[in-house]
Amino acid sequence: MTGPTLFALVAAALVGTGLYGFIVSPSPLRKILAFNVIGSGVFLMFGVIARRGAIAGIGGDPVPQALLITGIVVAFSATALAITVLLRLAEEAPTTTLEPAPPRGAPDATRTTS
Amino acid sequence: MTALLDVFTYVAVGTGAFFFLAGTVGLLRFPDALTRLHALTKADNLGLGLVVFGLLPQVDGFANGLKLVVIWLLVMLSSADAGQLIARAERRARRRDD
Amino acid sequence: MTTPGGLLLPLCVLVPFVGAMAALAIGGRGAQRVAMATLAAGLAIALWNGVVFIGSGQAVVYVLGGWQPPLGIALRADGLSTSMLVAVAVVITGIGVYARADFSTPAGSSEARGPLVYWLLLLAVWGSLNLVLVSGDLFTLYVALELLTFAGVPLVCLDGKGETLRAALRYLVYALAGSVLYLLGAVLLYGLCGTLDIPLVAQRVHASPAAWMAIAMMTAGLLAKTALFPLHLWLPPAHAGAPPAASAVLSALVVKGSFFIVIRLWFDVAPTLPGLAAAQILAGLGAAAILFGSLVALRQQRLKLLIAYSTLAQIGYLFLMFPLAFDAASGAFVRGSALTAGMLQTIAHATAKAAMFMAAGLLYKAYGHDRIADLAGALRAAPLSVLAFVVGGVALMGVLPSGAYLAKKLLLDAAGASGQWWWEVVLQGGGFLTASYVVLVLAQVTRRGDAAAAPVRVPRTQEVAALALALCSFALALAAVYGPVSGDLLGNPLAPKELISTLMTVAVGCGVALLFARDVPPLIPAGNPLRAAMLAVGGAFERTDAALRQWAVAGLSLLVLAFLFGAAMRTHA
Amino acid sequence: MIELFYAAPALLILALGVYATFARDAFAACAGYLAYGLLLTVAWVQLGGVDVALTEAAIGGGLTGVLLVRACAKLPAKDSGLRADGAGAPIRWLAALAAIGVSTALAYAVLALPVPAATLAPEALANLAATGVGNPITAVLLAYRAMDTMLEAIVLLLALIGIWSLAPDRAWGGRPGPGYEADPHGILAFIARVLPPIGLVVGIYIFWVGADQPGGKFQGATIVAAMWLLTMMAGLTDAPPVSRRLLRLLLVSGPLVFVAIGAYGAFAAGAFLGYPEGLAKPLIIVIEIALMPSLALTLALMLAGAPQRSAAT
Repeated sequence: MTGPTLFALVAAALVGTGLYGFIVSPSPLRKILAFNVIGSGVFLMFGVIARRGAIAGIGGDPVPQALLITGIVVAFSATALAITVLLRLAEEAPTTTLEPAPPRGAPDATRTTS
Repeated sequence: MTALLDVFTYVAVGTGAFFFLAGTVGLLRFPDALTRLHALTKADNLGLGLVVFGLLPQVDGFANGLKLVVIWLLVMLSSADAGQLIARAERRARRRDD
Repeated sequence: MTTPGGLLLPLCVLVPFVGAMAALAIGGRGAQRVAMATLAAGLAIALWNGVVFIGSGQAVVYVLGGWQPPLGIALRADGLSTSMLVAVAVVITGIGVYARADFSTPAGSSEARGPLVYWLLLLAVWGSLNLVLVSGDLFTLYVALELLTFAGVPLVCLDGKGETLRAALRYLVYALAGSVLYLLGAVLLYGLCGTLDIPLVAQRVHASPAAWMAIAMMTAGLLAKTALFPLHLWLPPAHAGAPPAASAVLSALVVKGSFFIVIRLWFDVAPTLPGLAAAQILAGLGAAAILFGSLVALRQQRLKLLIAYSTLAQIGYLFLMFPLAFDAASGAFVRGSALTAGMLQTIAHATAKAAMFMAAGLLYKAYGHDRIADLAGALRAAPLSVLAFVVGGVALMGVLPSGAYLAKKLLLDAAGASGQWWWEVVLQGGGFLTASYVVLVLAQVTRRGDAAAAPVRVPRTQEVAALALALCSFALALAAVYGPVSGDLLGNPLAPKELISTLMTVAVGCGVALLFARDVPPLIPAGNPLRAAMLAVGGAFERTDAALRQWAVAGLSLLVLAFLFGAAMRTHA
Repeated sequence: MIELFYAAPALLILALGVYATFARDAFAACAGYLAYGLLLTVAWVQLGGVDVALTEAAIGGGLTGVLLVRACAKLPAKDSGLRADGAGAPIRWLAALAAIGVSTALAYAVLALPVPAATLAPEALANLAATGVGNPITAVLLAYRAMDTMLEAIVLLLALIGIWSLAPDRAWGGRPGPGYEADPHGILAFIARVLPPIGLVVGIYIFWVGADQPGGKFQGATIVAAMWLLTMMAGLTDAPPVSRRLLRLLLVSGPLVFVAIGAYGAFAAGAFLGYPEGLAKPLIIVIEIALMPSLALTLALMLAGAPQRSAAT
């Protein structure tokens, strides 16, 4: 197995790992962290694709490498915004859960007679 | 001459790597924050110093060699400071616990 | 490759952004003035672009920096983009006029947070949407998607309260998963095709695991951002909690950005890959969205939540066109009357939904609340606001010659022609369900009011702005008839056949509202077994909706959908 | 031997990624993520992307890691754990199944990509002379796909506006962040005095060589931003109030100069974002010099957070 192939497998595994964490972890902070793991898996995949496109003289296809730089910066912006919203939420509300409020609990019939 | 320099590089980098290993083992095995810190900063300073020292003969050009040394100095500076800060936080935490 | 008038494309993207930056630098009251000037300039550019497109009849193209794709990036505006550019400009301008009263810097302070941020974000949403519309490159589209999210999320929590912050965070984090899946797809397509330029990818892409995976992931990610059922966990609280001038932007426009990219993907990037089965899944989700969105809307106490659930249902409506646009002979999605109908519906919903949220905001302002049950007398107190709401609602029902009416006709024809009768049922049923919640609100606001709860007067310009946007939905029908749609479709609305159809839609809507709505006036006694059963059914829908909006369930649904699309494509090939 | 050099970081990255996702303790997870980011840097070097490695170290691992760790410290423990009221067992199993499915499909799809690989590297190199720069990645970022870079600068600015928009109304116009106080003779203050001059030189160096060698404005700007943040945390400087006109002008000046030079291209070179012949390199350098302070300010202020204190304090 060559190096880039190994990194491709690792990237695929990271995407899966991050997705699992993103779905099941209840804390928003851990979801944001998991998003970063998915993101870095995707970036790594792009890096492998850039490496596959290497020609004599350069280590990889410069187009994906340049896009990776943009991608990393965009992912950082997303994380910064998300973390700031999270910190503000923690200040303003008793919990930071992202679960929906339960539907109105009372039995249907009693409400409509009023 | 080059062969001799290569041997020197192997020995120095190998020794540096050993210090890193020792430092990592210390980090994992030592009982509390202060002793772990001790292990870690030793690995940083000494291990990295030896690696840099060993690599110097392999570098082409004075400027690149200088960069390596500067990197070592910067890492020493930052690890010493980080070590201090962590140790202070630890001491404060211990005082609170008492 | 650059066509005449191409320079308008970078202009329509950058003018809003430059306006936003200038507004930030100037700050305070000056920011609002800059925003107003930018709105005027942007509207002019969009209209000019429309004129150029109609004049040449060809897609407008601009090659940035002179670097031809695949190495460089080109901006393109075809008929779809051009019509959306104009629609977005009109809706943004309408919202901008409306928002002046709500977001002006208060006297006595040089700058206030809410107003400044609102104007900056409004312009940013506009620039991002224009970028989505004209971008000809899959990675630039990714940046556009992220820009749109970053501009949209802070609009949700402008009031800074705990619950809206929660809604904003839920929206942001879920949307981020959507964009990362989109990016994954783009990465795979680059690996496959060695380019990200849409026409070149379309030439080079072929049925292969990477292509299936890419299209499946990108579609699922975009659906999460569009909030198609069952990926809608974030939409109701976010759209209902934002200030009305922000809800209007979010509900009318922001969700359309990702929807538009789905169209690009399925019609332009890889028209032969998805196949009919995947389109049926998409439309099936749309049908479920209509059912869930409408029935849960009927159970809401608050007007803004009702409208938010209506958005959920209307988003479902947009996806019904996919199986109808599939050409069995070529095995591809083709641009035809079904796609035209989809775009008409998109634009009609944009204008109508903006108007409905704006009207709801005015009612909130007049009464200090938006509890539907306590809005009695609103018709007399704020007639123009109520009119704007109802006109918007009627436009969505598709009964009178509005954009949605034409769209429905075209889709019904396409469904009939391709023998997919079940979509005819859904299309008609969708109209009934839309009628039901419009009628429900109408019934409440026309009741005689309580004199004690005298509402506050609302600014006339705001009412006019809302009404004007609602009426745009009808103007759209005229525009479409002079444009891409055959004029025969626009019958006399008072002809007996049309009148009967209109009356039937309203009548069935009334029936649905009476049976399913939770807080209607007690026309049917609660003891009535049919009513009790329907209430129970409605309750079951509401609970299912709540269960599907659990984070883990919605996250799982995202992946399951991606798998379904992938599997459908695999079988198609 | 070569294989081992690939395999060791690759497997460590995977292990740390799993650790950062699953660790019980949120702080441990965030710390794991920091190490993960650093190791990814090694991966980028091995994949031939030194520019990406620098970005990863500075932004992907560095700044993101700082954000996560600090959020951990600020959030109450109950909000950051892994298993509080998490999904039920069936959902977890299904999620695991789906995640494994995605990974498998993805691995399969990537390994089935065509050989020889599709690449734009020959085109990128062939046109390099016309741009005047020596680093093909800089050519992509500032010539071939300059629009993406312009939009990226706008993304950062927009994210900063979003962050500022979260300020409580009373704090609008005020200074971001909590306002740090540290012992003026302490070790933090010491390093905050010693390091910034060096960091500034390094940041500007990395920025300057970017035209022809690995490096560039984002990486350089991050280092400069980090130095400023260091002095803030040591209480030596304070974040400026967001109402300050000069600050806002500096923030928008970089992107606006970029747009202006792009517009100049529309007249002088026949295309928006085009460069007249022979002027490509100087104009690229002007853009980069204009962007650098804007980016450094934006990045630092994004970390500083929403305004929390009135301008007076």
